[in-house]
Amino acid sequence: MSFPLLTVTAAVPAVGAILTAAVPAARRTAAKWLALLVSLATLVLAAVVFARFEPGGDRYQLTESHAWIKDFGVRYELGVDGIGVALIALTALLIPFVILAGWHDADPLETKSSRWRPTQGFFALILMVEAMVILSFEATDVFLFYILFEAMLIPMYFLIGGFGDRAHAGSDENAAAQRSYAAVKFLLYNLVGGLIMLAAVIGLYVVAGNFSLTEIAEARANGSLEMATSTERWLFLGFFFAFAVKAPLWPLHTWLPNAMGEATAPVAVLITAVVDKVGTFAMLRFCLGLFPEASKWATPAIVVLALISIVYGALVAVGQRDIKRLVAYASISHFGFIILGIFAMTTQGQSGATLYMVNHGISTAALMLVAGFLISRRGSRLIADYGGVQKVAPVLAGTFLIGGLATLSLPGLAPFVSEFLVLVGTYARYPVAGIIATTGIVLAALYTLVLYQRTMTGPVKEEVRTLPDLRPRELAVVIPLIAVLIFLGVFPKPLTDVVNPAVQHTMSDVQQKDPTPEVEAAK
Amino acid sequence: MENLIALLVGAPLLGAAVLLCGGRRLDKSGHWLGTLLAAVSFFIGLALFADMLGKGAEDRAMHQRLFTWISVDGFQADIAFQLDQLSMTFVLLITGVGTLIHVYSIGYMEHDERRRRFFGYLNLFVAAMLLLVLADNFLLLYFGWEGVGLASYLLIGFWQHKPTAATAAKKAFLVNRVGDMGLSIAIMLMFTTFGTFAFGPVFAATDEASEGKLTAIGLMLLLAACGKSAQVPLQSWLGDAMEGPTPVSALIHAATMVTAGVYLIVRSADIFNAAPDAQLVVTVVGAVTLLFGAIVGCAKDDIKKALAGSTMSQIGYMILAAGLGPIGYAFAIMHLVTHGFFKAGLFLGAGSVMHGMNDEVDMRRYGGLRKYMPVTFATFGLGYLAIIGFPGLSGFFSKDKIIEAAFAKGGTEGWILGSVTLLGAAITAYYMTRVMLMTFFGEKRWQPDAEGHAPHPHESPKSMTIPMVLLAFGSVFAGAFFGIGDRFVAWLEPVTNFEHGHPPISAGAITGATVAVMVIGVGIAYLQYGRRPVPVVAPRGSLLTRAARRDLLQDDFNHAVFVTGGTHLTRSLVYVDHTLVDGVVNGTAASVGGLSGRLRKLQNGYARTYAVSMFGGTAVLIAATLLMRAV
Amino acid sequence: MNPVNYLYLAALLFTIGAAGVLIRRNAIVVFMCVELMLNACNLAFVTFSRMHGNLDGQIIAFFTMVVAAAEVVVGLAIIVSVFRARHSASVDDASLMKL
Amino acid sequence: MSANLAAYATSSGEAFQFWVLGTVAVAGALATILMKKAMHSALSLAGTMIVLAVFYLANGAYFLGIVQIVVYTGAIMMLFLFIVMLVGVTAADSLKETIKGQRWWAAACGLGFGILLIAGIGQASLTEFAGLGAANAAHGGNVEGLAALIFTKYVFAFEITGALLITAAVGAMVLTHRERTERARTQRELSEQRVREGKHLPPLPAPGVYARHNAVDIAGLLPDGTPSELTVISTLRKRGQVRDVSTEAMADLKALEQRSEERLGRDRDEEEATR
Repeated sequence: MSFPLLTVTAAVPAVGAILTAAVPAARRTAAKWLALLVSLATLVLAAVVFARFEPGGDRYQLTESHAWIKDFGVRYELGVDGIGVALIALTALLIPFVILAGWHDADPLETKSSRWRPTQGFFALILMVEAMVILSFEATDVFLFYILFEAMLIPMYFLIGGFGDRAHAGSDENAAAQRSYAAVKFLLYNLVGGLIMLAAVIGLYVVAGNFSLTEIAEARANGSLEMATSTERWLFLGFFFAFAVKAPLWPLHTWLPNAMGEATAPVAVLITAVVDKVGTFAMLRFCLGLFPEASKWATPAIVVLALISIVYGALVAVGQRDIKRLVAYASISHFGFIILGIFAMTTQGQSGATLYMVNHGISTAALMLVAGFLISRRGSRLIADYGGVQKVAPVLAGTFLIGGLATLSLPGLAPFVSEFLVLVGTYARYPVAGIIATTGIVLAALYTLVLYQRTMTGPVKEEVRTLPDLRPRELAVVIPLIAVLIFLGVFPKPLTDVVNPAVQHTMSDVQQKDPTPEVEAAK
Repeated sequence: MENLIALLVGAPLLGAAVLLCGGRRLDKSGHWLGTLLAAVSFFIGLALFADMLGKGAEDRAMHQRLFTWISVDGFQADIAFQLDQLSMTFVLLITGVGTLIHVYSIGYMEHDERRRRFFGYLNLFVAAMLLLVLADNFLLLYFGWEGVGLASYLLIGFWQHKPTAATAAKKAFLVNRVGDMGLSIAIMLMFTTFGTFAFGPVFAATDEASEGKLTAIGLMLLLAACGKSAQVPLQSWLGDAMEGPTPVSALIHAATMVTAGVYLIVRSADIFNAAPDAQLVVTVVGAVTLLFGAIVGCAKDDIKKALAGSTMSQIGYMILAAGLGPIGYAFAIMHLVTHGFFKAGLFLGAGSVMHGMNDEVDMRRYGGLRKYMPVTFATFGLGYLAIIGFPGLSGFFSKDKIIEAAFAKGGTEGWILGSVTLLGAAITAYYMTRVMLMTFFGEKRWQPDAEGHAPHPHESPKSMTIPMVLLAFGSVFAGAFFGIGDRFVAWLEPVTNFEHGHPPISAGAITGATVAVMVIGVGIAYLQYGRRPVPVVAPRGSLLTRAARRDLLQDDFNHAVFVTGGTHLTRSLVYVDHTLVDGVVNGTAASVGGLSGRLRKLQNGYARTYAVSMFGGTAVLIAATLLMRAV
Repeated sequence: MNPVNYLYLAALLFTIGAAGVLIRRNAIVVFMCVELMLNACNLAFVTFSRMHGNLDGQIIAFFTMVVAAAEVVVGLAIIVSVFRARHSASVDDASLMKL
Repeated sequence: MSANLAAYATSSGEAFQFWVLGTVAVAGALATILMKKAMHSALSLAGTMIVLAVFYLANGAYFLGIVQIVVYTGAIMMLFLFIVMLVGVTAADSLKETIKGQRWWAAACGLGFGILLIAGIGQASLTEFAGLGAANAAHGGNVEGLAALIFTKYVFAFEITGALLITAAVGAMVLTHRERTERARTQRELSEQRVREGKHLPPLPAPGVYARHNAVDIAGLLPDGTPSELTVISTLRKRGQVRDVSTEAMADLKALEQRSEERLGRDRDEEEATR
């Protein structure tokens, strides 16, 4: 048996989480360094996975398969396609920066007793989330995926509810109340989604007799597994609902602004850049792979919802007064693009959507983490409390601007490539939807620049006058992210190479072909 | 030689990267580095130009392919360059004027502590603009297109501590984004129509595509051009963009970036040629903007805004010419180049005046400056003569050709367009004379400012005057050099397929009419501003004047519809999100809570009550079993 | 007579016993009613045994008796200790299960 | 009793027996749930159980019928009676319902349940009765037949029920046994405590000391004729079984006075008559 690389990739952060949690209370700094080292080790492993993945090879590679619950045909089955590889790379890349950015976020307050050790918990939870997310990108067994999809909520719940943003306008009690509201809301939304998915998972088992993604997809493709149209549609809706909550798609989005607003900036990045990607990833892999006909049936409705997400999210973002909520609504708009790309059912759209997942992760991380640095300096999340920061902290303002420009998809930065692919892919199939989605680029410019203008430019506010510029640790977070953004914006080939074959497979799953250009069609 | 093309872009890009990332160590020397790299780019451009001249007219186009940018099954975008005569013209204009303005900025920005960054932005602009004109596919062009937008944003808002500057920068970017939307839709249309968006294959396949698609592509390209080139209805940003430092106004908002729309249309000539409806719209937009900008230019008292109105109007000429098809393309570009010289010169002159006048921009507070700033006066004056089309100077050659071509369009359209261009020429003469008279002639009208600092007008340093002199040189001679013997047309012909237009009246008559209307315009202005003292406080003016001062109420319209409407929309959406979307969920939660509160009462703790429910449940089960059996 | 009548009788007794459980408050009487229900079941088992002609039904009834005996012992012990603690044998007094 | 008694064709004797004893059984069951006093309920239940024992016998379950009488009626019901007496023989239950809607729901559920159950039996096709003749005869009799099953097929269940019984017995002992948590106080300590509290120094008065009664449940009367609770043992007091005889004494006195009055009156009448 070959070396279980995928298991190890997920196991390293999991074991690291346990070790970090076990560090004694007094050795806080050691826990931080341990967590950072573990995340870097995971990054190395992810790089090995990326390197060993052959784009031209089998659809699922590095597979592992062991019996788990024999009575129900549940298997511990792992395997990665190009999409999974890209997202594992994203996750492994972001976590070290999340840890580094949150270096002081969980330092205990002086008043607590010596047995109080939040720091260890904070970093252990982050590593736990990483492990689960990576494993969920690897799982090719529906049941295994479901377990991870749900289990992820637990550490996330504690990260949101337990380690809130210290920059809060109200009193401490008020902050705690809002935080727990946000955490519970996050949990409830996702649990409802998960429960409905559970029903669909069971339904799938009843229909198909096992949980293996590959087997079911194959059986569906060669016709040995027939599904009644209505059954397929119900199962599809069950799965899709859960993923749409996680993604989040309008109108199931309202948990995200609360969660991102109340959580610390690194945790907010974890939510939107990493955990939410599981939702969109699963749409691509499970919804389209298992229920191709139903996916096609639901496409018009989903495209409409995605368009609403894009425009609505952007417009609501413009109206926000809170920096982090603004970024959250911007993310909702971007998730609209991702979902649109997936359901446009064109290679450009789906490749774009996959790239979008990666690029959005990095760009949001850059913007949100810099915003977090800014917020931690001034102790306020309100846009109105800032002004003229550019004058006192030019590097901070500059990096913030680059993050913002990435958010508005400026060519030369990574998100442009993906957004344009999504738009082209959508336009090829649904021209009207493509044009409506294009208005998103204007609105994105609007909210980004309004945010930049109100916080960074203008006369320097009195409270802002003493803000220090970025520190070396913070630069170490921001600079690599920006470098990756620029690199992938100019040379996305390493990613497209692994993603393209996977998308071809997905396209053949749903038996769709790209529309032929008019000129060739005429010939 | 082809391999040098990438260096054209690379040199200023390197400059931008070094200057922006380099930190304070470069504060002392950064401006020299920036200027040097712009100049390097210019000399590479010259070398390539020389190489190009050495070849035959038909095989002058050069290509360089660096690497694949985006490649997704059928969607292929390369980082690849194409340098043909059209691009070459732009390269020389951009790097040439760009280098001069770099030099000028050394003096102009001397006292600004963020001068290093200014030069970084300028280099970034040059790189992006070169990318725009050198791209060999529309997506890479879009890259450059957005890049210049970014540079423009950064430079307009360079003095970020001024809220007006920050707002103007944002406005410019946003309005441009609307145009960019047009460009991206155009690219999508090309992809779905042709399966590619590289210049060569697209232009080669235009015969095979339906006219409807081509018209749509053309209109979307026009939308893009309107955004970048400040054409109606997306012109509103240009006036505000004057908040940026004056060298920026000269380089970006007069000579180069704003002409990118013209480049786009001329570059896509093959598409427009096959879509007459789109061409018609292009000419209409050009004609409307031509008059619009001219009228606005007549009313502004801010010297830079008056010049901005003029820029809009002159680009209107170019767009109009570009809409005329093969009879106009070459003249559009020719006017673009000459305009690049004289308008940059005029802006630099204006900058020089402001430099000497404590950054005062109100022309009503100038007056009689010719004595204090002789070099500025001379160069500005030459630029002035060039723009109003004084016979023999460059504006005369290029504008006259456009007017001729407009008449040559033929039919009613030709007459209308011709008359509009003539009218525009008259108004141009009027407002430029007004600027000239108010600034350099008459009595001195400046006063101490609020803090008691009276301006001491003085000539600007050498680093500023030399570029002005060089540009004035260009303003005087470029037109004659290009125009006489149709040299420029012959140069561009392989790219744009020149056709001789045949105006219904003789070319001489048109030239005569042009000169005549110019004289009339100058005369009226002289009567108004030369013969009478200029009031320091602007008179109320006619309804048209007041409207023109407010950009013909276009801004008010935008504000009322988009800003106010948009604000209300976002506010109501935020409210909807909070109360309705979130409210439904919270309402569900509350009703579940209420229901469980009521259900809790059933749990009264009495074992007998629980027994009843157990018993009842059993009864229901039996009933269900029996029913199932009965069925 | 059809022996099925025994089943009707068993059902009737069972229902009466159940009703007793529901309406009586005295724990001892409730307990007696439970015994009544168990006996009704036993009767049904014995009748089934006769119906099918094998003795398994009787075995079940036998086990029921044994378990009932065990249950009575423990149950009555509980009642006694509850009575000692609360001086009441009413099942309603032991309503501590609610919040 | 012959083997065919248990067969399908029941004799008219069995039918008669069923209808008579069935009525008794139902009456007993109803009495069980309707009697106010637990003692009466227990006796009614015992009656029902004996009837059921007869029915077992009639159904061919000879062993069970005997066990029913011996174990159930004999042992279990006696246990009930003991407990009833322990907890309070005379305390009557109030049949008034205290939980709102409980009786209504109970009636509805009971009725519905009964009807459904009976309907279910009626719907089942239970016309074939094999009879136990063959089964009982296989091993030489009912008891042997049961034994053959219990010690082969059901041996595990049997062993487990044995364990259960032992557990139950131990459990009952644990539940009812009260562990002393402190040393029993000596008489000296108790008397010292009494002195310290100063409540009641002399021994408690005996019942009936100040009156003409000496039954333990009758409070002694204080000099003013009111009964003193102290004179009755606490168990009876708690159960509320103290008999108040104070009114009896007064009534007796009154009767005595009346009688003497009558006697005296008669004497006076006689005296006057002799005059």
